[in-house]
Amino acid sequence: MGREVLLEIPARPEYLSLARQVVAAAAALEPSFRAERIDDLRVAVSEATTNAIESHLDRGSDERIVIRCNLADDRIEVEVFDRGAGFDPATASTAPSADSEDRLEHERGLGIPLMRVLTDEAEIVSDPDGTAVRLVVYTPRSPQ
Amino acid sequence: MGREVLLEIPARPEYLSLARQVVAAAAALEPSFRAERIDDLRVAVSEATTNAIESHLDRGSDERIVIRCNLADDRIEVEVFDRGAGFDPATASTAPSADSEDRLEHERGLGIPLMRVLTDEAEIVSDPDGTAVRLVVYTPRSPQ
Amino acid sequence: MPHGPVRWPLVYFDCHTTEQAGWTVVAVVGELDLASVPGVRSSVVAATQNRKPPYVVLDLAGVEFIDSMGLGVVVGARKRVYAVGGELRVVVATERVQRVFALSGLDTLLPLFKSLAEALVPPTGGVGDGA
Amino acid sequence: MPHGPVRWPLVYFDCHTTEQAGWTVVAVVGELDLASVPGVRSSVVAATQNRKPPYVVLDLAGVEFIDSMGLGVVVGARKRVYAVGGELRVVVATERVQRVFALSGLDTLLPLFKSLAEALVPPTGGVGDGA
Ligand SMILES: Nc1ncnc2c1ncn2[C@@H]1O[C@H](COP(=O)(O)OP(=O)(O)O)[C@@H](O)[C@H]1O
Ligand SMILES: Nc1ncnc2c1ncn2[C@@H]1O[C@H](COP(=O)(O)OP(=O)(O)O)[C@@H](O)[C@H]1O
Repeated sequence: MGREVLLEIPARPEYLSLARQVVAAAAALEPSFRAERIDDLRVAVSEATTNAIESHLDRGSDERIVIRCNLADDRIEVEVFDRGAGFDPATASTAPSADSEDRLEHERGLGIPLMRVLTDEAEIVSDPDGTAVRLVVYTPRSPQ
Repeated sequence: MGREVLLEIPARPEYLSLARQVVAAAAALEPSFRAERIDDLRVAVSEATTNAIESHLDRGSDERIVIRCNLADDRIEVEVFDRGAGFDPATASTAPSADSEDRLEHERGLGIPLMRVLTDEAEIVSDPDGTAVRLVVYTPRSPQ
Repeated sequence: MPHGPVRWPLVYFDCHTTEQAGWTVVAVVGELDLASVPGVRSSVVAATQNRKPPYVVLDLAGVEFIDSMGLGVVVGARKRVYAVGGELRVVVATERVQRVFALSGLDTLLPLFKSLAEALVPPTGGVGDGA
Repeated sequence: MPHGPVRWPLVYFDCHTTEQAGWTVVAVVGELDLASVPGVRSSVVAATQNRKPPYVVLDLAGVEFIDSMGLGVVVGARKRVYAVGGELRVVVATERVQRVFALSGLDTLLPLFKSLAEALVPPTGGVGDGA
Protein backbone atom coordinates (compact mmCIF):
# COMPACT_ATOMS: atom_id res chain seq x y z
CA MET A 1 0.00 0.00 0.00
CA GLY A 2 1.24 3.46 -0.79
CA ARG A 3 1.81 6.07 1.84
CA GLU A 4 -0.18 8.82 0.24
CA VAL A 5 -2.15 11.35 2.23
CA LEU A 6 -4.66 13.66 0.63
CA LEU A 7 -5.88 16.84 2.27
CA GLU A 8 -8.45 19.32 1.07
CA ILE A 9 -8.78 22.58 2.95
CA PRO A 10 -10.87 25.71 2.55
CA ALA A 11 -8.94 28.51 0.83
CA ARG A 12 -8.59 30.49 4.05
CA PRO A 13 -5.43 31.65 5.79
CA GLU A 14 -6.34 29.93 9.06
CA TYR A 15 -6.05 26.51 7.41
CA LEU A 16 -2.40 27.02 6.42
CA SER A 17 -1.17 25.73 9.74
CA LEU A 18 -3.20 22.55 9.29
CA ALA A 19 -1.65 21.93 5.87
CA ARG A 20 1.84 22.29 7.31
CA GLN A 21 1.02 19.99 10.21
CA VAL A 22 -0.33 17.25 7.98
CA VAL A 23 2.70 17.30 5.71
CA ALA A 24 5.11 17.35 8.65
CA ALA A 25 3.29 14.50 10.37
CA ALA A 26 3.21 12.45 7.18
CA ALA A 27 6.91 13.08 6.58
CA ALA A 28 7.75 12.16 10.18
CA LEU A 29 6.48 8.64 9.48
CA GLU A 30 9.63 8.07 7.44
CA PRO A 31 12.29 7.78 10.16
CA SER A 32 15.18 8.64 7.84
CA PHE A 33 14.03 12.25 7.47
CA ARG A 34 15.92 14.56 9.77
CA ALA A 35 13.79 17.03 11.73
CA GLU A 36 15.52 20.01 10.05
CA ARG A 37 14.63 18.68 6.63
CA ILE A 38 11.01 18.33 7.67
CA ASP A 39 11.12 21.93 8.90
CA ASP A 40 12.38 22.99 5.47
CA LEU A 41 9.51 21.14 3.85
CA ARG A 42 7.04 22.82 6.23
CA VAL A 43 8.18 26.23 5.03
CA ALA A 44 8.11 25.22 1.34
CA VAL A 45 4.60 23.80 1.73
CA SER A 46 3.53 26.95 3.51
CA GLU A 47 4.75 29.03 0.55
CA ALA A 48 2.95 26.94 -2.03
CA THR A 49 -0.24 26.76 0.02
CA THR A 50 -0.19 30.49 0.78
CA ASN A 51 -0.06 31.24 -2.95
CA ALA A 52 -2.83 28.72 -3.63
CA ILE A 53 -5.08 30.23 -0.95
CA GLU A 54 -4.41 33.75 -2.25
CA SER A 55 -5.23 32.68 -5.81
CA HIS A 56 -8.67 31.48 -4.69
CA LEU A 57 -9.27 34.55 -2.54
CA ASP A 58 -8.33 36.75 -5.53
CA ARG A 59 -10.87 34.97 -7.66
CA GLY A 60 -13.51 34.81 -4.96
CA SER A 61 -13.48 31.06 -5.43
CA ASP A 62 -15.20 28.77 -2.94
CA GLU A 63 -13.24 25.72 -4.00
CA ARG A 64 -10.89 23.92 -1.68
CA ILE A 65 -7.14 23.68 -2.05
CA VAL A 66 -5.88 20.14 -2.58
CA ILE A 67 -2.64 18.90 -1.07
CA ARG A 68 -1.27 15.50 -1.92
CA CYS A 69 1.58 14.12 0.09
CA ASN A 70 3.34 11.02 -1.13
CA LEU A 71 5.89 9.32 1.07
CA ALA A 72 8.35 6.91 -0.53
CA ASP A 73 11.45 5.31 0.94
CA ASP A 74 13.77 7.69 -0.84
CA ARG A 75 11.72 10.89 -0.95
CA ILE A 76 8.66 12.82 0.05
CA GLU A 77 6.69 14.51 -2.67
CA VAL A 78 4.08 17.16 -1.93
CA GLU A 79 1.76 18.58 -4.56
CA VAL A 80 -0.40 21.64 -4.01
CA PHE A 81 -3.24 22.25 -6.46
CA ASP A 82 -5.36 25.34 -6.83
CA ARG A 83 -7.98 26.50 -9.30
CA GLY A 84 -6.95 30.13 -9.26
CA ALA A 85 -6.28 32.28 -12.33
CA GLY A 86 -2.74 30.98 -12.78
CA PHE A 87 0.44 32.90 -13.59
CA ASP A 88 3.63 32.60 -15.57
CA PRO A 89 6.28 31.23 -13.21
CA ALA A 90 9.03 32.42 -15.57
CA THR A 91 8.00 36.06 -15.27
CA ALA A 92 6.44 36.09 -11.80
CA SER A 93 7.48 39.12 -9.84
CA THR A 94 10.04 37.82 -7.42
CA ALA A 95 12.33 39.77 -5.14
CA PRO A 96 15.80 40.76 -6.42
CA SER A 97 18.67 38.37 -5.78
CA ALA A 98 19.69 37.73 -2.21
CA ASP A 99 22.83 39.86 -2.29
CA SER A 100 21.15 43.02 -3.52
CA GLU A 101 20.48 45.83 -1.08
CA ASP A 102 17.38 46.42 -3.17
CA ARG A 103 15.84 43.32 -1.70
CA LEU A 104 14.89 45.34 1.35
CA GLU A 105 12.35 47.19 -0.78
CA HIS A 106 10.38 44.03 -1.49
CA GLU A 107 7.83 42.73 0.96
CA ARG A 108 6.49 40.23 -1.55
CA GLY A 109 8.04 37.84 -4.04
CA LEU A 110 10.13 36.04 -1.47
CA GLY A 111 8.02 32.87 -1.51
CA ILE A 112 8.92 31.09 -4.74
CA PRO A 113 12.71 31.61 -4.36
CA LEU A 114 12.50 30.27 -0.79
CA MET A 115 10.44 27.27 -1.92
CA ARG A 116 13.14 26.45 -4.46
CA VAL A 117 16.11 26.63 -2.10
CA LEU A 118 14.33 24.63 0.62
CA THR A 119 13.52 21.61 -1.56
CA ASP A 120 15.47 19.28 -3.82
CA GLU A 121 12.94 19.75 -6.62
CA ALA A 122 10.30 22.43 -7.08
CA GLU A 123 8.19 22.43 -10.20
CA ILE A 124 5.36 24.83 -11.02
CA VAL A 125 2.81 24.14 -13.74
CA SER A 126 0.25 26.87 -14.23
CA ASP A 127 -2.47 27.79 -16.69
CA PRO A 128 -5.54 30.06 -16.49
CA ASP A 129 -7.50 27.25 -14.77
CA GLY A 130 -5.12 26.78 -11.94
CA THR A 131 -1.68 25.93 -10.67
CA ALA A 132 0.07 22.77 -9.52
CA VAL A 133 3.23 22.99 -7.45
CA ARG A 134 5.30 19.86 -6.88
CA LEU A 135 7.87 19.85 -4.12
CA VAL A 136 10.31 16.98 -3.55
CA VAL A 137 12.70 16.37 -0.69
CA TYR A 138 14.98 13.32 -0.75
CA THR A 139 15.96 11.26 2.24
CA PRO A 140 19.59 11.63 3.30
CA ARG A 141 20.71 8.26 1.96
CA SER A 142 19.29 8.61 -1.55
CA PRO A 143 21.16 10.32 -4.40
CA GLN A 144 20.25 13.96 -4.80
CA MET B 1 -17.34 29.27 1.90
CA GLY B 2 -17.79 26.17 4.02
CA ARG B 3 -15.27 25.09 6.55
CA GLU B 4 -14.95 21.53 5.39
CA VAL B 5 -11.69 19.62 5.54
CA LEU B 6 -11.21 16.34 3.74
CA LEU B 7 -8.47 13.89 4.64
CA GLU B 8 -7.58 10.59 3.03
CA ILE B 9 -5.07 8.37 4.80
CA PRO B 10 -3.61 4.94 4.14
CA ALA B 11 -5.34 2.23 6.19
CA ARG B 12 -2.36 1.86 8.53
CA PRO B 13 -2.26 2.28 12.31
CA GLU B 14 0.51 4.87 12.16
CA TYR B 15 -1.83 7.33 10.38
CA LEU B 16 -4.37 7.34 13.21
CA SER B 17 -2.57 10.09 15.04
CA LEU B 18 -2.66 12.25 11.91
CA ALA B 19 -6.43 11.80 11.60
CA ARG B 20 -6.93 12.90 15.20
CA GLN B 21 -4.65 15.89 14.74
CA VAL B 22 -6.46 17.10 11.67
CA VAL B 23 -9.87 16.89 13.31
CA ALA B 24 -8.63 18.57 16.47
CA ALA B 25 -6.97 21.34 14.50
CA ALA B 26 -10.07 21.87 12.37
CA ALA B 27 -12.29 21.96 15.47
CA ALA B 28 -9.94 24.39 17.19
CA LEU B 29 -10.71 26.94 14.47
CA GLU B 30 -14.13 27.37 16.04
CA PRO B 31 -13.31 29.34 19.19
CA SER B 32 -16.48 28.35 21.01
CA PHE B 33 -15.36 24.74 21.38
CA ARG B 34 -13.88 24.05 24.77
CA ALA B 35 -10.58 22.13 24.76
CA GLU B 36 -12.15 19.24 26.71
CA ARG B 37 -14.83 18.83 24.10
CA ILE B 38 -12.21 18.71 21.35
CA ASP B 39 -10.41 16.03 23.37
CA ASP B 40 -13.63 14.03 23.48
CA LEU B 41 -13.96 14.34 19.74
CA ARG B 42 -10.36 13.22 19.30
CA VAL B 43 -11.11 10.00 21.13
CA ALA B 44 -14.35 9.40 19.22
CA VAL B 45 -12.60 9.99 15.89
CA SER B 46 -9.82 7.66 16.96
CA GLU B 47 -12.40 4.91 17.64
CA ALA B 48 -14.12 5.31 14.29
CA THR B 49 -10.85 5.53 12.38
CA THR B 50 -9.36 2.54 14.21
CA ASN B 51 -12.33 0.44 13.15
CA ALA B 52 -12.08 1.72 9.58
CA ILE B 53 -8.37 0.92 9.37
CA GLU B 54 -8.94 -2.55 10.81
CA SER B 55 -11.73 -3.22 8.32
CA HIS B 56 -9.34 -2.53 5.42
CA LEU B 57 -6.53 -4.54 6.99
CA ASP B 58 -8.96 -7.46 7.47
CA ARG B 59 -9.85 -7.33 3.82
CA GLY B 60 -6.32 -6.73 2.62
CA SER B 61 -7.61 -3.57 0.97
CA ASP B 62 -5.21 -0.96 -0.38
CA GLU B 63 -7.80 1.77 -0.39
CA ARG B 64 -7.52 4.84 1.75
CA ILE B 65 -9.79 5.81 4.61
CA VAL B 66 -11.70 9.03 4.04
CA ILE B 67 -12.39 11.49 6.84
CA ARG B 68 -14.59 14.51 6.31
CA CYS B 69 -14.70 17.20 8.89
CA ASN B 70 -17.34 19.86 8.64
CA LEU B 71 -17.23 22.84 10.94
CA ALA B 72 -20.36 24.90 11.39
CA ASP B 73 -21.12 27.66 13.87
CA ASP B 74 -23.19 25.39 16.04
CA ARG B 75 -21.47 22.03 15.60
CA ILE B 76 -18.65 20.00 14.23
CA GLU B 77 -19.50 16.96 12.19
CA VAL B 78 -16.94 14.29 11.39
CA GLU B 79 -17.60 11.44 8.99
CA VAL B 80 -15.32 8.43 8.62
CA PHE B 81 -15.74 6.24 5.54
CA ASP B 82 -14.25 2.85 4.87
CA ARG B 83 -14.68 0.20 2.18
CA GLY B 84 -14.32 -2.75 4.51
CA ALA B 85 -16.70 -5.71 4.73
CA GLY B 86 -19.18 -3.88 6.95
CA PHE B 87 -21.00 -5.16 10.04
CA ASP B 88 -24.32 -4.94 11.78
CA PRO B 89 -24.06 -2.16 14.36
CA ALA B 90 -27.12 -3.53 16.17
CA THR B 91 -25.48 -6.85 16.90
CA ALA B 92 -21.80 -5.86 16.98
CA SER B 93 -20.01 -7.53 19.83
CA THR B 94 -19.64 -4.81 22.39
CA ALA B 95 -18.42 -5.08 25.94
CA PRO B 96 -21.01 -5.64 28.68
CA SER B 97 -22.51 -2.58 30.37
CA ALA B 98 -20.23 -0.38 32.36
CA ASP B 99 -21.41 -1.53 35.77
CA SER B 100 -20.82 -5.22 35.16
CA GLU B 101 -17.78 -6.92 36.72
CA ASP B 102 -17.77 -9.00 33.56
CA ARG B 103 -16.51 -6.02 31.64
CA LEU B 104 -13.02 -6.82 32.84
CA GLU B 105 -13.04 -9.90 30.64
CA HIS B 106 -13.40 -7.83 27.47
CA GLU B 107 -10.37 -6.31 25.82
CA ARG B 108 -12.37 -5.43 22.73
CA GLY B 109 -15.78 -3.96 22.08
CA LEU B 110 -15.12 -0.82 24.11
CA GLY B 111 -14.86 1.44 21.08
CA ILE B 112 -18.40 1.97 19.85
CA PRO B 113 -19.89 2.56 23.33
CA LEU B 114 -17.14 5.11 24.03
CA MET B 115 -17.74 6.82 20.69
CA ARG B 116 -21.42 7.18 21.60
CA VAL B 117 -20.93 8.68 25.07
CA LEU B 118 -18.26 11.11 23.85
CA THR B 119 -20.36 12.72 21.12
CA ASP B 120 -23.77 14.34 20.92
CA GLU B 121 -24.70 12.22 17.91
CA ALA B 122 -23.10 9.03 16.61
CA GLU B 123 -24.61 7.29 13.63
CA ILE B 124 -23.29 4.18 11.91
CA VAL B 125 -24.41 3.11 8.45
CA SER B 126 -22.87 -0.13 7.22
CA ASP B 127 -23.30 -2.57 4.36
CA PRO B 128 -21.04 -5.21 2.80
CA ASP B 129 -19.29 -2.52 0.74
CA GLY B 130 -18.28 -0.39 3.64
CA THR B 131 -19.16 1.67 6.64
CA ALA B 132 -19.85 5.34 7.29
CA VAL B 133 -19.69 6.72 10.82
CA ARG B 134 -21.03 10.20 11.52
CA LEU B 135 -20.03 11.92 14.73
CA VAL B 136 -21.46 15.27 15.83
CA VAL B 137 -20.46 17.52 18.68
CA TYR B 138 -22.41 20.71 19.35
CA THR B 139 -20.89 23.97 20.51
CA PRO B 140 -21.77 24.91 24.07
CA ARG B 141 -24.26 27.65 23.13
CA SER B 142 -26.37 25.62 20.73
CA PRO B 143 -29.25 23.44 21.86
CA GLN B 144 -28.31 19.82 22.45
CA MET C 1 -5.96 31.68 20.58
CA PRO C 2 -4.20 31.09 23.87
CA HIS C 3 -3.60 27.35 23.69
CA GLY C 4 0.18 27.06 24.12
CA PRO C 5 2.91 26.68 21.56
CA VAL C 6 2.52 24.60 18.44
CA ARG C 7 4.85 21.68 18.01
CA TRP C 8 4.72 19.86 14.80
CA PRO C 9 2.91 16.66 15.33
CA LEU C 10 4.91 13.47 15.38
CA VAL C 11 3.96 10.00 16.36
CA TYR C 12 5.36 9.82 19.84
CA PHE C 13 5.46 6.76 21.97
CA ASP C 14 7.85 5.18 24.40
CA CYS C 15 7.55 2.27 26.81
CA HIS C 16 10.22 1.21 29.29
CA THR C 17 10.37 -1.19 32.22
CA THR C 18 12.12 -0.72 35.57
CA GLU C 19 12.15 -2.51 38.96
CA GLN C 20 11.04 -0.30 41.84
CA ALA C 21 10.20 -1.19 45.47
CA GLY C 22 9.41 -4.76 44.56
CA TRP C 23 7.26 -3.82 41.57
CA THR C 24 7.92 -4.17 37.89
CA VAL C 25 7.00 -0.75 36.54
CA VAL C 26 6.03 -0.48 32.88
CA ALA C 27 6.01 3.24 32.09
CA VAL C 28 4.24 4.40 28.96
CA VAL C 29 4.78 7.84 27.42
CA GLY C 30 2.93 9.32 24.47
CA GLU C 31 -0.17 8.18 22.63
CA LEU C 32 -1.74 4.84 23.45
CA ASP C 33 -3.73 3.67 20.41
CA LEU C 34 -3.86 0.95 17.75
CA ALA C 35 -0.39 1.96 16.59
CA SER C 36 1.29 1.72 19.97
CA VAL C 37 -0.56 -1.04 21.87
CA PRO C 38 1.68 -3.83 20.50
CA GLY C 39 4.68 -2.29 22.25
CA VAL C 40 2.87 -2.02 25.58
CA ARG C 41 1.45 -5.50 25.26
CA SER C 42 4.87 -7.07 24.77
CA SER C 43 6.31 -5.10 27.69
CA VAL C 44 3.48 -6.39 29.88
CA VAL C 45 4.08 -9.96 28.72
CA ALA C 46 7.77 -9.62 29.58
CA ALA C 47 6.95 -8.09 32.99
CA THR C 48 4.58 -10.97 33.74
CA GLN C 49 7.24 -13.55 33.02
CA ASN C 50 9.81 -11.64 35.02
CA ARG C 51 8.84 -12.85 38.45
CA LYS C 52 6.21 -15.23 39.84
CA PRO C 53 3.78 -14.05 40.98
CA PRO C 54 4.19 -10.80 39.02
CA TYR C 55 3.62 -7.44 40.72
CA VAL C 56 3.18 -4.98 37.91
CA VAL C 57 2.53 -1.25 37.83
CA LEU C 58 1.36 0.10 34.49
CA ASP C 59 2.40 3.71 34.75
CA LEU C 60 0.29 5.80 32.38
CA ALA C 61 1.22 9.15 33.95
CA GLY C 62 3.02 10.11 30.74
CA VAL C 63 0.18 9.11 28.43
CA GLU C 64 -1.16 12.07 26.46
CA PHE C 65 -3.88 10.20 24.64
CA ILE C 66 -5.72 6.95 25.17
CA ASP C 67 -8.61 5.32 23.36
CA SER C 68 -10.35 1.97 23.66
CA MET C 69 -7.34 0.12 22.25
CA GLY C 70 -5.32 1.50 25.14
CA LEU C 71 -8.03 0.51 27.62
CA GLY C 72 -8.03 -2.96 26.09
CA VAL C 73 -4.34 -3.42 26.72
CA VAL C 74 -4.85 -2.49 30.38
CA VAL C 75 -7.73 -4.94 30.75
CA GLY C 76 -5.61 -7.60 29.04
CA ALA C 77 -2.68 -6.89 31.35
CA ARG C 78 -4.89 -7.31 34.40
CA LYS C 79 -6.20 -10.66 33.15
CA ARG C 80 -2.70 -11.89 32.42
CA VAL C 81 -1.26 -10.81 35.76
CA TYR C 82 -4.18 -12.12 37.86
CA ALA C 83 -4.18 -15.45 36.01
CA VAL C 84 -0.85 -16.24 37.63
CA GLY C 85 -1.73 -14.87 41.06
CA GLY C 86 -0.04 -11.50 40.70
CA GLU C 87 -1.25 -7.96 41.14
CA LEU C 88 -1.63 -5.10 38.68
CA ARG C 89 -1.88 -1.43 39.49
CA VAL C 90 -2.44 1.40 37.07
CA VAL C 91 -1.23 4.99 37.42
CA VAL C 92 -3.48 7.53 35.75
CA ALA C 93 -2.37 11.09 36.37
CA THR C 94 -4.05 13.26 33.76
CA GLU C 95 -7.71 14.20 33.73
CA ARG C 96 -7.96 13.44 30.04
CA VAL C 97 -6.92 9.80 30.48
CA GLN C 98 -8.93 9.47 33.70
CA ARG C 99 -12.01 10.60 31.79
CA VAL C 100 -11.69 7.81 29.21
CA PHE C 101 -11.36 5.19 31.98
CA ALA C 102 -14.37 6.68 33.76
CA LEU C 103 -16.62 6.85 30.70
CA SER C 104 -15.87 3.18 30.05
CA GLY C 105 -16.76 2.26 33.62
CA LEU C 106 -13.27 0.89 34.20
CA ASP C 107 -12.25 3.45 36.81
CA THR C 108 -14.11 1.59 39.55
CA LEU C 109 -13.14 -1.88 38.33
CA LEU C 110 -9.41 -1.35 38.04
CA PRO C 111 -7.01 -0.27 40.82
CA LEU C 112 -6.16 3.24 39.62
CA PHE C 113 -3.59 5.41 41.41
CA LYS C 114 -2.93 9.10 40.94
CA SER C 115 0.85 8.83 41.11
CA LEU C 116 3.57 6.23 40.88
CA ALA C 117 4.50 6.92 44.54
CA GLU C 118 0.99 5.97 45.67
CA ALA C 119 1.02 2.84 43.51
CA LEU C 120 4.34 1.66 44.94
CA VAL C 121 3.07 0.87 48.45
CA PRO C 122 3.40 -2.87 49.15
CA PRO C 123 1.03 -5.19 47.26
CA THR C 124 -2.07 -6.54 48.95
CA GLY C 125 -0.45 -9.90 49.57
CA GLY C 126 3.00 -8.49 50.42
CA VAL C 127 5.74 -8.27 47.82
CA GLY C 128 7.05 -11.72 47.00
CA ASP C 129 10.67 -12.15 46.09
CA GLY C 130 10.01 -14.81 43.53
CA ALA C 131 9.34 -17.60 46.06
CA MET D 1 10.41 8.21 17.54
CA PRO D 2 12.09 10.46 20.09
CA HIS D 3 10.64 13.80 19.08
CA GLY D 4 9.01 15.04 22.29
CA PRO D 5 5.42 14.96 23.43
CA VAL D 6 2.52 15.44 21.08
CA ARG D 7 0.29 18.44 21.62
CA TRP D 8 -2.74 18.77 19.58
CA PRO D 9 -2.21 21.35 16.97
CA LEU D 10 -3.88 24.68 17.41
CA VAL D 11 -3.42 27.90 15.61
CA TYR D 12 -1.27 29.78 18.05
CA PHE D 13 -0.25 33.38 17.77
CA ASP D 14 0.16 36.29 20.07
CA CYS D 15 1.59 39.77 19.63
CA HIS D 16 2.05 42.34 22.36
CA THR D 17 3.84 45.66 22.72
CA THR D 18 5.84 47.01 25.68
CA GLU D 19 8.20 49.93 26.32
CA GLN D 20 11.69 48.86 27.41
CA ALA D 21 14.89 50.89 27.78
CA GLY D 22 13.70 53.51 25.35
CA TRP D 23 12.55 50.98 22.74
CA THR D 24 9.06 49.99 21.71
CA VAL D 25 9.23 46.19 21.79
CA VAL D 26 6.74 44.28 19.66
CA ALA D 27 6.99 40.65 20.82
CA VAL D 28 5.56 37.95 18.59
CA VAL D 29 4.84 34.43 19.80
CA GLY D 30 3.69 31.49 17.69
CA GLU D 31 3.45 31.03 13.96
CA LEU D 32 4.12 33.94 11.64
CA ASP D 33 2.36 33.30 8.34
CA LEU D 34 -0.42 34.61 6.08
CA ALA D 35 -2.91 34.08 8.92
CA SER D 36 -1.01 36.03 11.55
CA VAL D 37 0.83 38.80 9.64
CA PRO D 38 -2.10 41.27 9.83
CA GLY D 39 -1.78 41.28 13.63
CA VAL D 40 1.95 41.97 13.55
CA ARG D 41 1.57 44.59 10.86
CA SER D 42 -0.94 46.59 12.87
CA SER D 43 1.23 46.35 16.01
CA VAL D 44 4.16 47.70 14.02
CA VAL D 45 2.05 50.55 12.64
CA ALA D 46 0.98 51.45 16.17
CA ALA D 47 4.58 51.26 17.43
CA THR D 48 5.72 53.55 14.62
CA GLN D 49 3.15 56.18 15.50
CA ASN D 50 3.99 55.91 19.19
CA ARG D 51 7.04 58.09 19.25
CA LYS D 52 8.94 60.17 16.70
CA PRO D 53 11.40 58.98 15.57
CA PRO D 54 10.32 55.42 16.43
CA TYR D 55 12.83 52.99 17.97
CA VAL D 56 11.29 49.59 17.48
CA VAL D 57 12.45 46.09 18.39
CA LEU D 58 10.59 43.29 16.66
CA ASP D 59 11.15 40.42 19.07
CA LEU D 60 10.72 37.13 17.20
CA ALA D 61 12.35 34.99 19.92
CA GLY D 62 9.02 33.30 20.54
CA VAL D 63 8.29 32.60 16.89
CA GLU D 64 8.07 28.87 16.17
CA PHE D 65 7.48 29.16 12.47
CA ILE D 66 8.08 31.81 9.87
CA ASP D 67 7.66 31.85 6.10
CA SER D 68 8.00 34.53 3.44
CA MET D 69 4.87 36.31 4.64
CA GLY D 70 6.58 36.72 8.01
CA LEU D 71 9.76 37.96 6.34
CA GLY D 72 7.66 40.41 4.34
CA VAL D 73 6.20 41.95 7.47
CA VAL D 74 9.73 42.47 8.86
CA VAL D 75 10.90 44.10 5.63
CA GLY D 76 7.79 46.26 5.66
CA ALA D 77 8.39 47.26 9.28
CA ARG D 78 11.94 48.31 8.48
CA LYS D 79 10.76 50.48 5.57
CA ARG D 80 8.10 52.11 7.68
CA VAL D 81 10.40 52.85 10.63
CA TYR D 82 13.31 54.13 8.51
CA ALA D 83 10.99 56.33 6.47
CA VAL D 84 10.44 58.50 9.55
CA GLY D 85 14.07 58.44 10.71
CA GLY D 86 13.71 55.71 13.32
CA GLU D 87 15.53 52.44 13.89
CA LEU D 88 14.33 48.85 13.74
CA ARG D 89 16.02 45.85 15.33
CA VAL D 90 14.96 42.25 15.05
CA VAL D 91 15.48 39.49 17.62
CA VAL D 92 15.84 36.04 16.12
CA ALA D 93 16.64 33.40 18.70
CA THR D 94 15.85 30.03 17.14
CA GLU D 95 17.89 28.31 14.47
CA ARG D 96 14.78 27.47 12.51
CA VAL D 97 13.76 31.13 12.10
CA GLN D 98 17.37 32.21 11.58
CA ARG D 99 17.61 29.72 8.70
CA VAL D 100 14.65 31.24 6.86
CA PHE D 101 16.16 34.74 7.17
CA ALA D 102 19.54 33.42 5.97
CA LEU D 103 18.16 31.52 2.98
CA SER D 104 16.37 34.69 1.87
CA GLY D 105 19.57 36.71 2.17
CA LEU D 106 17.95 38.98 4.74
CA ASP D 107 20.22 38.01 7.65
CA THR D 108 22.99 40.30 6.43
CA LEU D 109 20.67 43.12 5.36
CA LEU D 110 18.66 43.42 8.55
CA PRO D 111 19.99 44.15 12.04
CA LEU D 112 19.39 40.75 13.69
CA PHE D 113 20.10 40.17 17.38
CA LYS D 114 20.25 36.85 19.22
CA SER D 115 18.40 38.06 22.32
CA LEU D 116 16.23 40.93 23.44
CA ALA D 117 18.94 41.99 25.93
CA GLU D 118 21.43 42.46 23.10
CA ALA D 119 18.89 44.36 21.02
CA LEU D 120 18.10 46.77 23.86
CA VAL D 121 21.48 48.58 23.86
CA PRO D 122 21.01 52.24 22.90
CA PRO D 123 20.10 52.99 19.28
CA THR D 124 22.75 54.15 16.85
CA GLY D 125 21.62 57.74 17.08
CA GLY D 126 20.89 57.70 20.83
CA VAL D 127 17.39 57.09 22.23
CA GLY D 128 15.19 60.05 21.64
CA ASP D 129 12.45 60.93 24.11
CA GLY D 130 9.99 62.12 21.55
CA ALA D 131 11.73 65.42 20.90
N1 LIG E 1 -0.66 29.52 -7.19
C1 LIG E 1 -0.59 30.73 -7.77
N2 LIG E 1 -1.62 31.21 -8.50
C2 LIG E 1 -1.55 32.44 -9.09
N3 LIG E 1 -0.47 33.25 -8.98
C3 LIG E 1 0.58 32.84 -8.27
C4 LIG E 1 0.59 31.56 -7.62
N4 LIG E 1 1.79 31.41 -6.99
C5 LIG E 1 2.47 32.53 -7.23
N5 LIG E 1 1.77 33.41 -8.00
C6 LIG E 1 2.20 34.75 -8.45
O1 LIG E 1 3.61 34.84 -8.31
C7 LIG E 1 3.94 35.94 -7.45
C8 LIG E 1 5.18 35.62 -6.63
O2 LIG E 1 4.90 34.62 -5.67
P1 LIG E 1 5.84 34.46 -4.39
O3 LIG E 1 7.26 34.40 -4.82
O4 LIG E 1 5.35 33.30 -3.61
O5 LIG E 1 5.67 35.78 -3.56
P2 LIG E 1 4.36 36.43 -2.94
O6 LIG E 1 3.34 35.36 -2.78
O7 LIG E 1 4.82 37.00 -1.65
O8 LIG E 1 3.95 37.52 -3.90
C9 LIG E 1 2.68 36.16 -6.61
O9 LIG E 1 2.58 37.47 -6.16
C10 LIG E 1 1.57 35.83 -7.63
O10 LIG E 1 1.33 36.93 -8.46
N1 LIG F 1 -15.96 0.11 10.27
C1 LIG F 1 -16.19 -1.19 10.61
N2 LIG F 1 -16.16 -2.15 9.66
C2 LIG F 1 -16.38 -3.44 9.98
N3 LIG F 1 -16.64 -3.86 11.24
C3 LIG F 1 -16.69 -2.98 12.23
C4 LIG F 1 -16.47 -1.58 11.97
N4 LIG F 1 -16.59 -0.91 13.14
C5 LIG F 1 -16.87 -1.83 14.07
N5 LIG F 1 -16.92 -3.07 13.55
C6 LIG F 1 -17.21 -4.33 14.26
O1 LIG F 1 -17.77 -4.03 15.51
C7 LIG F 1 -16.98 -4.57 16.56
C8 LIG F 1 -17.02 -3.70 17.78
O2 LIG F 1 -16.33 -2.47 17.53
P1 LIG F 1 -15.78 -1.61 18.74
O3 LIG F 1 -16.87 -1.41 19.73
O4 LIG F 1 -15.15 -0.38 18.18
O5 LIG F 1 -14.69 -2.50 19.46
P2 LIG F 1 -13.35 -3.13 18.90
O6 LIG F 1 -12.97 -2.36 17.66
O7 LIG F 1 -12.39 -3.02 20.01
O8 LIG F 1 -13.68 -4.56 18.60
C9 LIG F 1 -15.60 -4.75 15.95
O9 LIG F 1 -14.87 -5.76 16.57
C10 LIG F 1 -15.94 -5.11 14.51
O10 LIG F 1 -16.25 -6.47 14.40
